[in-house]
Amino acid sequence: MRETQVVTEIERDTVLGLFRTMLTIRLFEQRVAKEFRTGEIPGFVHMYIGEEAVAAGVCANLDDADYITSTHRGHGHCIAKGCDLRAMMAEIYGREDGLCKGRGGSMHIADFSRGMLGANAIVGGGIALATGAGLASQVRGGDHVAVAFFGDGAANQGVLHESLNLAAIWKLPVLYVCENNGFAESTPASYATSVPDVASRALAYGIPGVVADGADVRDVYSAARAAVERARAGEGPTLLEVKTYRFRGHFEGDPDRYRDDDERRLTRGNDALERLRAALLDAGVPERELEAMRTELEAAVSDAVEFARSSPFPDPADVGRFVYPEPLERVEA
Amino acid sequence: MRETQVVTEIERDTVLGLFRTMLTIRLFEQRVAKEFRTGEIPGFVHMYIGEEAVAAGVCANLDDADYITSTHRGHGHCIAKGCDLRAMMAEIYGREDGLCKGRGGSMHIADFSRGMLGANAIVGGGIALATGAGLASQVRGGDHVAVAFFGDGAANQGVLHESLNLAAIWKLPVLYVCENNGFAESTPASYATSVPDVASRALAYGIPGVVADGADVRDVYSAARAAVERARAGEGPTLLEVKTYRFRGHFEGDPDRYRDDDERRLTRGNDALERLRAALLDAGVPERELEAMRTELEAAVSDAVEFARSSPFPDPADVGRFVYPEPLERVEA
Amino acid sequence: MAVAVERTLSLVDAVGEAMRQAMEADPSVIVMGEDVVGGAGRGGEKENTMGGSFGATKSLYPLFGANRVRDTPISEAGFVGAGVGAAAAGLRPVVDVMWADFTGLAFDQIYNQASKMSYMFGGQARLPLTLRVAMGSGLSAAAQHSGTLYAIYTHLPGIKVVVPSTPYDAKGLLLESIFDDAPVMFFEHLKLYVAKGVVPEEPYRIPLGVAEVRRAGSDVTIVGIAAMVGRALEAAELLAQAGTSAEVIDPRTLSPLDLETLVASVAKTGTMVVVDESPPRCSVASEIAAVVTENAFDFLNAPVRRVTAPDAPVPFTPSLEEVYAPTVAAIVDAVNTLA
Amino acid sequence: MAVAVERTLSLVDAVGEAMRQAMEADPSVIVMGEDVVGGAGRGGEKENTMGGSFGATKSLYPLFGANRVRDTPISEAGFVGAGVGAAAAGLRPVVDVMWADFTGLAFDQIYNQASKMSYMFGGQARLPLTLRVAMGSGLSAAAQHSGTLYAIYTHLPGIKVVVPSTPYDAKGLLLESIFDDAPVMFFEHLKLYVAKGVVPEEPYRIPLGVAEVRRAGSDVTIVGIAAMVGRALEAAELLAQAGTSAEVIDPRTLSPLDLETLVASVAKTGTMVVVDESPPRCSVASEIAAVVTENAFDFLNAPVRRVTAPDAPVPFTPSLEEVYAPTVAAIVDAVNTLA
Ligand SMILES: Cc1ncc(C[n+]2csc(CCOP(=O)(O)OP(=O)(O)O)c2C)c(N)n1
Ligand SMILES: Cc1ncc(C[n+]2csc(CCOP(=O)(O)OP(=O)(O)O)c2C)c(N)n1
Ligand SMILES: [Mg+2]
Ligand SMILES: [Mg+2]
Repeated sequence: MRETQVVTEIERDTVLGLFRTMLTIRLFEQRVAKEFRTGEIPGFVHMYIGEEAVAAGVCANLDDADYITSTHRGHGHCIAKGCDLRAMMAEIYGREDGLCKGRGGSMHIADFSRGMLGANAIVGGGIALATGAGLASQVRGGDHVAVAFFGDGAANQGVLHESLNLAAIWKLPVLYVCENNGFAESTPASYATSVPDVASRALAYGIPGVVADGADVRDVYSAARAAVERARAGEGPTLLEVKTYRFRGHFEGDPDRYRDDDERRLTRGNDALERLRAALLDAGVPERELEAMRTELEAAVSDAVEFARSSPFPDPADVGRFVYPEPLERVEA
Repeated sequence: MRETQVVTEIERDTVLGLFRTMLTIRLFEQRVAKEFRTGEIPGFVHMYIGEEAVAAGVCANLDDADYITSTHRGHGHCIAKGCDLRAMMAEIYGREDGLCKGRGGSMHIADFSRGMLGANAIVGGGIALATGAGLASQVRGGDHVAVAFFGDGAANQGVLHESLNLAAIWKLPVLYVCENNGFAESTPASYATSVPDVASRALAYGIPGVVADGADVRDVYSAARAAVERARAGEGPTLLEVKTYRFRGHFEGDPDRYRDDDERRLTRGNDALERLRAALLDAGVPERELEAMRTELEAAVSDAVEFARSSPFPDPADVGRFVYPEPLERVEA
Repeated sequence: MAVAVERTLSLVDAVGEAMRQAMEADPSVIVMGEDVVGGAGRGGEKENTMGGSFGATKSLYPLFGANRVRDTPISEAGFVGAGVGAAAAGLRPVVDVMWADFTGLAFDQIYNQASKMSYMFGGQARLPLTLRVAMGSGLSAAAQHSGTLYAIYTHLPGIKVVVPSTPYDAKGLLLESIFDDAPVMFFEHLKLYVAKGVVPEEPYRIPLGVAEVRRAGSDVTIVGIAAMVGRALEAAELLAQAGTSAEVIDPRTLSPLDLETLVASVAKTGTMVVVDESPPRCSVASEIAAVVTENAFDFLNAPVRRVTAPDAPVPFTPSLEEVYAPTVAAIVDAVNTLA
Repeated sequence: MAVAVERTLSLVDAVGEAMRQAMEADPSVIVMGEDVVGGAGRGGEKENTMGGSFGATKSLYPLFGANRVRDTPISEAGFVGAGVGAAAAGLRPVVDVMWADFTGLAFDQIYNQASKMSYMFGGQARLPLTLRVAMGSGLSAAAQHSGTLYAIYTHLPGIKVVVPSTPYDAKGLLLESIFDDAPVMFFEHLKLYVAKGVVPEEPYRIPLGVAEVRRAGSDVTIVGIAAMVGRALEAAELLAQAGTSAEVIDPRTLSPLDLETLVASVAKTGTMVVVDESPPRCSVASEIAAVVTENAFDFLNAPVRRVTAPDAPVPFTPSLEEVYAPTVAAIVDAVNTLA
């Protein structure tokens, strides 16, 4: 149904764009992990390092008017959907200039102006929301799609069943992307999930179920493209499972004792970013171009950290604000 | 995997037992429908007429130490699991001698002494409960099984997905019986369910999914027997879908305008009770034996109505009783 | 002299009219839920044969069609969650969850998603979602089809809670709810569906957070919620015959709550009875008692009396159900113990 | 002279010990939930690497094995419902739902099934189910990992609600909860997990419905819930320095509630402040205010003051979270406004 693409001249820009997104995520995440250890970042952070190909490959098929919903491990989705790094970082730091004015934090970054309907700390929490965003698009008659990102653990939530059925009978323009990194906290998917491929559950709804290789962003991109095109054409939802790899613990600070060093090494061997870099070099992209990109992005991430650290904390007097939407005048003012 | 049985001498008793159960349900239900029209029965009643083969065929494979959970359309399950007709009828009438002392009514008949863990007015409400009863059996190491009865409409509740997955990974001794009568209130299964056979959803859990013909109680019986044996042997759960037929409206009083007379006629053509009667006569069972059974059961049902009507209503002073389990001494007293 | 003939409607029809007028006014309003059409996909005479459990939506499908009026599978979490997502994406969904008790299946979507979204996302989310539910005892529908649950939703910041007691209010409050940008739980009491009241034909809105004094009085304030407003009025009538002048207040919305009207009344009467057909603990009756006491302690001659259901689920049998919700006699008694 | 060395344990370990002793005492006690073992099915060193989010269950798997200590998939409705069914079938399941907020996903199973089963089935059901959840603000865990929700469960007839504030109480109350035949929601406050307290080694039980006077006083009664007990004690200390003698009461269980102890205290002090880190409306603070006022009106010199969280979800950022739960200063202020 689809083929892994090779790096040809014609798609050079696309692939470089994927690389750029993935590298941005990687650098952003590495910096967050580092800053988290300083104690300056409150709460919990869940790193997306190793899984960049999923967000990048899927979101490259979307524009601002398409919707996504995300997870507790959501920084990558935000970046791939175009959120501003400064405002993201400020949110992670709990500052007034954050995307959610510091009220949400890492697990609740949202940017409605980009169709990013929120990271979600309820496992499976974004699945029905994306279904509803797809419904909104269908009701309005546009060709915009919605994407729900969720993990292998989330795939055992009943709301997935309900949402897949609903999307199937209404042919909603929704892409359900299961990021199967093999674990839900410490619990292996092989223990908790009754079938080897979450994608095979599509059979229960009469919709396409596709497995893509998360170590190969081009595979993810192509699979997502087919599903997005299908959705835009009014042909309904797809369940896309990406086999991916969580390089770090469940959250920063997780001793990760349910895996051993060999396993972690093996996992890190499947680095989509490294592989793509090698493929780009093979295809003749000059190394200095990639290095320049890295330098530029590192600077952008540093700038984001600076921005975040210099942004004020919310005023304690405002603790009761935003419980209900404010009158539109005030919001627009 | 199984064959429809013929009525041989050796299983004559079993088949006559099935007939007896089905006829009891039919007569009980007809009488409830009739008495409901007098206004003496409070609340709502949902008739099982036409679906008797499911409860009878499944429960004939169970004993008192096995568990079932039921639905809003639960009288048939109660009778097939051995509940006392008098105490059932008294419950439906809301009387103190009812199985639940009149607190529950038609939609909440339960008899824990028979492993009947309750009719349930939450659509899909019994599914997780039966899963838990199967878990209890497994933890204790017995070979008792649990059966969840639920409708085609309930099959779209997320808890089914969660329960099938849980039962699959733990190999719980549970039989999930979907009574597909084609409608959830007015909503056709063909509209609301993304696949023609609910049983095909078993694929998503790596467990057997079986379709049985609800117009043929021997087919239901055999399919259930195989699944119950599997469960008792520790091989895990089965999803059994029975295609069945709701002869009456969703509840007594439903104008049933989403079906036309032709459809209702066709539906009633699939009467498992009539078919079994014909088969029994064909196989040489004397008609007078069947008629004697009917007479006897009619009397039992009449007796149950008498009993119910002469039972007192609960004392209003007791409105706050039974919210919490009472100390065991008092219960046993 | 021309006599203006005032049109009367039942509460269920008033609610239906509000939905129809909202859909006429704004194409982003959609309606969904189990059997809100009926016979979905069957076509012809077999379609649109339900209009919801009580017929509230029956006028909608012929006017607005399958794109905007949708029967759902029995998947409360899924379709309520889809309503939340659709609202976040700019629609104004009106979701019928049938009975308040069934919101239990969608509670995560309401509590963890809908109620928190505005706050958690720093005010950028507008969530114009309305959830309609039937509630209340009185039909022998037993424990899983009779709960009120409005106390639970009143506990949740970020949700508005509406409890109309008349057809007039139901229409005006539902229109307001649909066009409010916050999620609203709209409770329709089963026992109020049928009785008719005057309802103007044109669309109108009643602001959320404004109580209505149903009967003026000077000796005692009786607050009634939903179906209990009627019982409070009956009690007031009996009390009047015995020489006690009761003021009856219908808060109409529990969140926001019109504290001012309640305090002003108690400042006048000096005593208050709150009638709520929910179980007592952490109930709206308790909330009103607590907040009114905090704000009007010096006016109170006696503690605020709560007249509630017992601390029990709703029983099936009529002999128990009749004494479950507060009776008129219980209200009168409570007032008399204050004197 | 022999000095008895008293053993101290953290609350999380006290809870773990209670589970272990319950499992030793009764083979029908099982424990399940997400990651209560950790590394399920991995074997060897990789298994039993979690013991729940906070390590409470880590001693159980090695002792009782995979039949009685089970990691579940992320399916809160499914495994809580299975717990209800298993309890109905005679087990005593202790189900870890991680955070109170996640009970939203299982709310139907708790509300429509567990809480109503005894009543609805006329008393024949015994449902010895215990649901353990972590709750509370203070870790910047944000809106979906910080809610208290005990008010909601206190509203539900048929559920018991336990809110320990010390390791000693946590152990005794959890043992009692596990052996109670009604469903119990057992709330463990995140901020109380680590601090140690004296906990006897042998099993013991503390009856549900008996409050504890944490500090005797004569001028004002301060009621604190869970982590708020500590803040109430701190406030009492400050007040003492300023010459006000505060009595601090820890209800320990909210359902049943020990009204007698509360009323007795207020009869002595004449004023009461209730400290609750939940949003105010229909809260336990409101309930206590209402019921104490109803029963002790003549003793009260001022209205019962509720000191609660604002009417808002829990914010992420420390600058807001710090002022979310009632502060010691807010408690002192509230007491001073009563004077
Ligand atoms: C409803 C709910 N249950 C449990 C949790 C606790 N929890 C947070 S992340 C997580 C594991 C999620 O696994 P998966 O869906 O595979 O996503 P991953 O972390 O692997 O990206 C769990 C159990 C939660 N946040 N929400
Ligand atoms: C959770 C829940 N949602 C909705 C309802 C209302 N309701 C009662 S029966 C029913 C249809 C059930 O259909 P199905 O499961 O096919 O069972 P059947 O009535 O056909 O036996 C509905 C929607 C309910 N009781 N519970
Ligand atoms: Mg995972
Ligand atoms: Mg059906």
